[in-house]
Amino acid sequence: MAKLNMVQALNLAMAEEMARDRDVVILGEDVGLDGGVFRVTEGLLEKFGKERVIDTPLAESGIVGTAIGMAISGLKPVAEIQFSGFAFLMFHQLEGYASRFRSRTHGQFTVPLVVRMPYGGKVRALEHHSESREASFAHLPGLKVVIPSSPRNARALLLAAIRDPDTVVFMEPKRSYRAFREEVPEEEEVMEIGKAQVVEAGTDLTVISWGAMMRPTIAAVEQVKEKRGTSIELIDLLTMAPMDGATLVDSVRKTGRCVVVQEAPRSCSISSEIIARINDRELLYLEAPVKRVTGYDVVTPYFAREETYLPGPERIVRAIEETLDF
Amino acid sequence: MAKLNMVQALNLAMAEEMARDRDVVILGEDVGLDGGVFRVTEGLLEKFGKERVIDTPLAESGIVGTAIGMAISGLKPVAEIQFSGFAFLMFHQLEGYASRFRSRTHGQFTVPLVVRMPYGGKVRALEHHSESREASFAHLPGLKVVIPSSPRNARALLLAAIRDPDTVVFMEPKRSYRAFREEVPEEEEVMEIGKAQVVEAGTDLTVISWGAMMRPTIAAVEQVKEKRGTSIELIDLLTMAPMDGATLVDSVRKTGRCVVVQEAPRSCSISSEIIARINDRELLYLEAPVKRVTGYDVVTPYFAREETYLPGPERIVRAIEETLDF
Amino acid sequence: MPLEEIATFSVSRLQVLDEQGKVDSALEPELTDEQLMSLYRHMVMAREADQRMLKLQRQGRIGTFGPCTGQEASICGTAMAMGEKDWLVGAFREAGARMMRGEPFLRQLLYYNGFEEGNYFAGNERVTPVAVIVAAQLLHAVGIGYSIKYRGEKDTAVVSFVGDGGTSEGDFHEALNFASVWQVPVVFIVQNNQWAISHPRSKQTHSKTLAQKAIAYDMPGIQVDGNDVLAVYRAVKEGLDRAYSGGGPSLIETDTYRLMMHTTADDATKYRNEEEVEAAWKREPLIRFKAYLENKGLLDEEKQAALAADVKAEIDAVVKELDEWQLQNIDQSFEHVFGDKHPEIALQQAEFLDELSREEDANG
Amino acid sequence: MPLEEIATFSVSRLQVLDEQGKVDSALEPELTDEQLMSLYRHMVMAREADQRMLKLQRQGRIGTFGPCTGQEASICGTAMAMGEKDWLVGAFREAGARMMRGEPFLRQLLYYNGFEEGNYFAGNERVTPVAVIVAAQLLHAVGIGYSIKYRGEKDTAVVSFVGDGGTSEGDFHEALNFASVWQVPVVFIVQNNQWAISHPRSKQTHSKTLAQKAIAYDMPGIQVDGNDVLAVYRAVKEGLDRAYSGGGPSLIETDTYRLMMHTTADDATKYRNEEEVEAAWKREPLIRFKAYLENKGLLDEEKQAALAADVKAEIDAVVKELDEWQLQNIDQSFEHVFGDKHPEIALQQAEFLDELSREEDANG
Ligand SMILES: Cc1ncc(C[n+]2csc(CCOP(=O)(O)OP(=O)(O)O)c2C)c(N)n1
Ligand SMILES: Cc1ncc(C[n+]2csc(CCOP(=O)(O)OP(=O)(O)O)c2C)c(N)n1
Ligand SMILES: [Mg+2]
Ligand SMILES: [Mg+2]
Repeated sequence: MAKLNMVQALNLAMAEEMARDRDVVILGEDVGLDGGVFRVTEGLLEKFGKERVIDTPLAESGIVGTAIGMAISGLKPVAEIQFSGFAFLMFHQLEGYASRFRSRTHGQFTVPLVVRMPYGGKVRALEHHSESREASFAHLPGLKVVIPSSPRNARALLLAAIRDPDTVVFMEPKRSYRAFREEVPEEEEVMEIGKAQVVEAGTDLTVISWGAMMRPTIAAVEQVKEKRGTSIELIDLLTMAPMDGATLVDSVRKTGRCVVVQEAPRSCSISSEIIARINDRELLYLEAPVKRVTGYDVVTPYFAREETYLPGPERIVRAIEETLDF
Repeated sequence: MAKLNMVQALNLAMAEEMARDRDVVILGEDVGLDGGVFRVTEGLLEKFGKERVIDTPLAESGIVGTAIGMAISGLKPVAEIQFSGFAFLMFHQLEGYASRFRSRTHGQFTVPLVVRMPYGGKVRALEHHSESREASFAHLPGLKVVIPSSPRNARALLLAAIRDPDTVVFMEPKRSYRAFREEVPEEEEVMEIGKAQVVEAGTDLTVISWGAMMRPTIAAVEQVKEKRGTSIELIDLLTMAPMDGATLVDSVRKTGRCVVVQEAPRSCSISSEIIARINDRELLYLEAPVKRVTGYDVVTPYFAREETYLPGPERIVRAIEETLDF
Repeated sequence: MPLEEIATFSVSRLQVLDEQGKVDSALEPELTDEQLMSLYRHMVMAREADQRMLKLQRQGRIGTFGPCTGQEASICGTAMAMGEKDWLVGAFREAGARMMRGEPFLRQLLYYNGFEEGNYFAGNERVTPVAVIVAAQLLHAVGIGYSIKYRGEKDTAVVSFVGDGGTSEGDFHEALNFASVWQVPVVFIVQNNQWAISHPRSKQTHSKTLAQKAIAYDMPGIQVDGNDVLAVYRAVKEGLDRAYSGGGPSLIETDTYRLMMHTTADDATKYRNEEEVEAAWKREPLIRFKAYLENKGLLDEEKQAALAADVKAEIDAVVKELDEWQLQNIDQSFEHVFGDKHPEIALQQAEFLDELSREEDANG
Repeated sequence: MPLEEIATFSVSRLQVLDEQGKVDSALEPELTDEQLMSLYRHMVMAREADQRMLKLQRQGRIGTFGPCTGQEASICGTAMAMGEKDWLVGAFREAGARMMRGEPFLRQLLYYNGFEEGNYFAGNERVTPVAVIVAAQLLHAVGIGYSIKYRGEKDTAVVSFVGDGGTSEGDFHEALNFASVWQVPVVFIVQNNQWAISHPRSKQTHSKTLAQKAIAYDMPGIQVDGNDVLAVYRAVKEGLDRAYSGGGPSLIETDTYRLMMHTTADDATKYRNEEEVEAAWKREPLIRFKAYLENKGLLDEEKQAALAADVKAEIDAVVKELDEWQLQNIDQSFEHVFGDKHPEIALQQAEFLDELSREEDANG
């Protein structure tokens, strides 16, 4: 066991899988010589050569479009989009092809592709480097959307994503890249995509979050537990799509109260869908409205105004308490 | 008063506004000589000349990107994307620029742009010609998203969209283009963007829909009223974003029951957001879960399998009855 | 060096058969009589299939499609040049080439009748389905080219089609750039049929030729008379040989004409005049190839009649198959969202089937 | 016609000042002594502002930014050629040009300190903010060009910047194509600084020059020595004159070098070697322009010292302003989502302000 940060854990997953499977190749801007602008692919060029770690020209549709071609012809590409803010330049390739090849050919052609991208705010970055747009991907049928929250699950989910028979949009909370370390088992560990994880069981209230919001959420949960002795069930969503409705609904059936914490703007988001699924299946068990702590429906502000825009532990604590006291 | 179909009504709105305001220009693929593949811009080239009705090269980012440039320099472009399925080739221009110029410059630069696009299924069309992706736009802060449902509101909303100070994504239910005619007043009529319309007041249950789904929804509502004498409040959403939460919530507060009918897939959709807003504000008034009648979270099937995929009156009737009987 | 010319470029145009079918023997490709006659039959089949589909569409027996009449030389000449292991990454107006690569005509009819079943057939691992989003498929071709190079597959390349309109899309540019940077074995065929729906070639781009767009990538590019099947064959063969031998990608502009409407939903009389179309019919590719075959003594009236009857019989048989086709597995959409079915998709599938059965109960 | 050359093209390179500052008098632009000295001061200001920002960034007083050191000729030479009414649609590495078009240095510091206030200033109707999404802004430039042409505005054009990396994006292609089809008054400046973060020019595209990409659109294109401010000025002036007189768009590749890191978040030693950078420092644009001015008797040690002191004082004053800057209107994001405030945005604004005040209560 080694204590790794998320950058190292992601790097480990790719190195492992590339060593195991020669069909796995990496492509993207600055992923080779530079090791990625966040160093996630560091050292892989040296280890696996430039045929397998491909520094591409600067063109996102080019990266994902060619990766789709690689995938339908037997490779397992792991494409990097340098920041999720630039994913929209290749959105038609995901919406029109990666998500559909299987369905439109009833399985004759498939696209085992991973599209990695750092997302999210609070790193004092320039415009388009701070957004949280997982819902844009999650709304598209035929795409899997995964967001890890810690080094260990990052490694285990990235392994799963590379082995997955379909396209996985793998969004990495850049704010958590180097924020903390965690024991990552030496032996291979693969988590199932499509499942949420009950991080901590509880009976009085369910808190659901994912990605970079897990850390302030955990802090908030700890505060409330300490202060009020409440028993809180904490769920890490991990897969945005297809969403693990059962785990969420089972929890809320038990607790009757729920808070969802997300970084993204509110409208038509993952939190909307969580509430809708609870409504669809277990509305009557609710003892209080599901409370949302989210980004607002405004253009993501530049970093001088970001701190107050993003949900922090205080807001989450208040939401939990309000929901308990409802 | 003249009885117009939706194509004629949209054409009228553009002709009126172009006559009134020389800053209004139209651009897109085949919008000029051909009058648009659905004839929505028919005759405008002849009337206003090729400087104002611009047949562009085949490139969606080109169309919307240049339209943004026109808009920040004082024109009021109305861009057409031939089918909404091709909107994803210019998604970054909307996400990155049209929706943000005002916010990032605190109003110094603005983008008074309309992006028209036919959307939706059941016209026996090829792949990428049948999707309903309004949520993809509605999730993006800074964009207005409007969907008319009838000739009259199509004309009144398109006028409003062209005069709007910001970018409006204007999605036209192509299945309704020539499906029926309606009296459209000769004098100018402008509807407010951002407001839902209570089409029919009622007390027992609220039904919310929009666009092409309004017609089967109306049929279903009529059936239930006839059969059971129920008093149903029918709401036409009209603006997807920013969503008129107040009108929806006020209605559900009154009726306690609600059915949402949409053509789009379910996850992270407009229906999710409607349910979430009801949850956020008026959960306790609900006497039954909000029932969703939607497309499924699968890749839109080709037209041989489309009929059963799309919500029709029978499914809507069942949903209403189930919700009444809950 | 003040103002110095640092690079020069040129674009050439290839013609092997002139409009009368006279061959330039120095450029005449080496094709056996059987090959020539087989190529001719494919072109006739493409033409006749198109015409039958137009009828079927008018009768409501299939949906909208885009005829390829006039482009048979560009389409079939390309396929004729392809080797066994090559990939075909087409757009939506190359029916003849698809059939030459093994796609049964029935599949095409199914596709245009709204069945996903029309997108695949036994043995189509190397023929990708119709691609509607203009130019996006070119990038898939480049990615496949990368796989071929990565694996060191011998005598294998990718042929990818796009239209004159498609050259305006950003993906066209990105595809050509990636292909040339990677030096992958891809031959790009730009079918310049002079129109993108109602938009004429002259307004699609300001350049005099489409072939010269290759210069932007220092990629070999050539314009060929796209109504001359031998010229198309020759140019594509050259491109493929270059690709097989590690010489990287090529661009071929086939200068041809879309003789029919854009698709059956289109009315071309709205935007182009009859004279232009009539003049184009005089240059259509079957005339001159037929003359060439007659000159060579391979074709006469009798043989022509036999071939026509044969093609008609083949088409008749397929249309019969189409009429017998039944919609099965109505819930296929749920079966193929992912390779592994997710419980929530299964829930929705159950819901879908339940709705269906309730509808059947209500209606029956 | 069998195989016939149907078009030929060439690309030229322009240099006016050689590396020693020797001028080619036939090409020397007509600039007054005042103009020359003003241009020189702007270049020095760009360099010094950059160096100061590096310090501020290292001290945590501003955030990440991309230095333009080495590109002053390309940037300031371009701005020098612009007319009063021209638009500037930049990318993110043209600080010097922005300042020459009226953008106060303070605004730039604010921008890089995470304030939207850095994106606008009084009188910037014709200077668009920093554009981060590579190449997307080129299309805005073309649309503005359309407005100018539509309105018949005289002596007005658009100058738009992009990098060598940016030429690979689809939007670059679409912008050049639209511009040439529409023949709008736009001058595209491709700053070829040899690197796109870690990706060298040679692997960005397979073409020998970036200027030749103009051939794809039959657009005038030229490569200039991008470290020679007089060559840049001359070429841009020519492009603008062509634009003013209805001659349509042009492409100018300025062949220069990024002497510093990509941004302050980047470590360039990871991917390029010191010798290359050292060699590039020998060709940097201030050296030769200074030599030219000295030869002309416009500059000597004393004047240089005075100018340096002057520039330093200007920068010091601005940095002081920056230190005094206060965050105001924390809820601006809610004020400018739309031109007309929607009730639901107002609700969220109220919620936001409520959260804030509760936080302040809790903390204070
Ligand atoms: C990205 C995209 N935009 C628009 C369309 C609608 N459309 C279908 S075919 C076509 C014209 C294509 O012209 P061209 O590339 O010349 O091919 P051709 O139809 O002539 O074979 C258009 C605009 C599309 N399918 N995809
Ligand atoms: C669409 C997009 N993709 C990726 C990035 C990340 N990025 C910022 S600058 C840059 C390199 C740009 O290179 P070049 O165009 O040569 O400009 P330079 O930085 O050299 O001035 C990259 C990849 C971006 N900003 N936008
Ligand atoms: Mg065409
Ligand atoms: Mg560069």
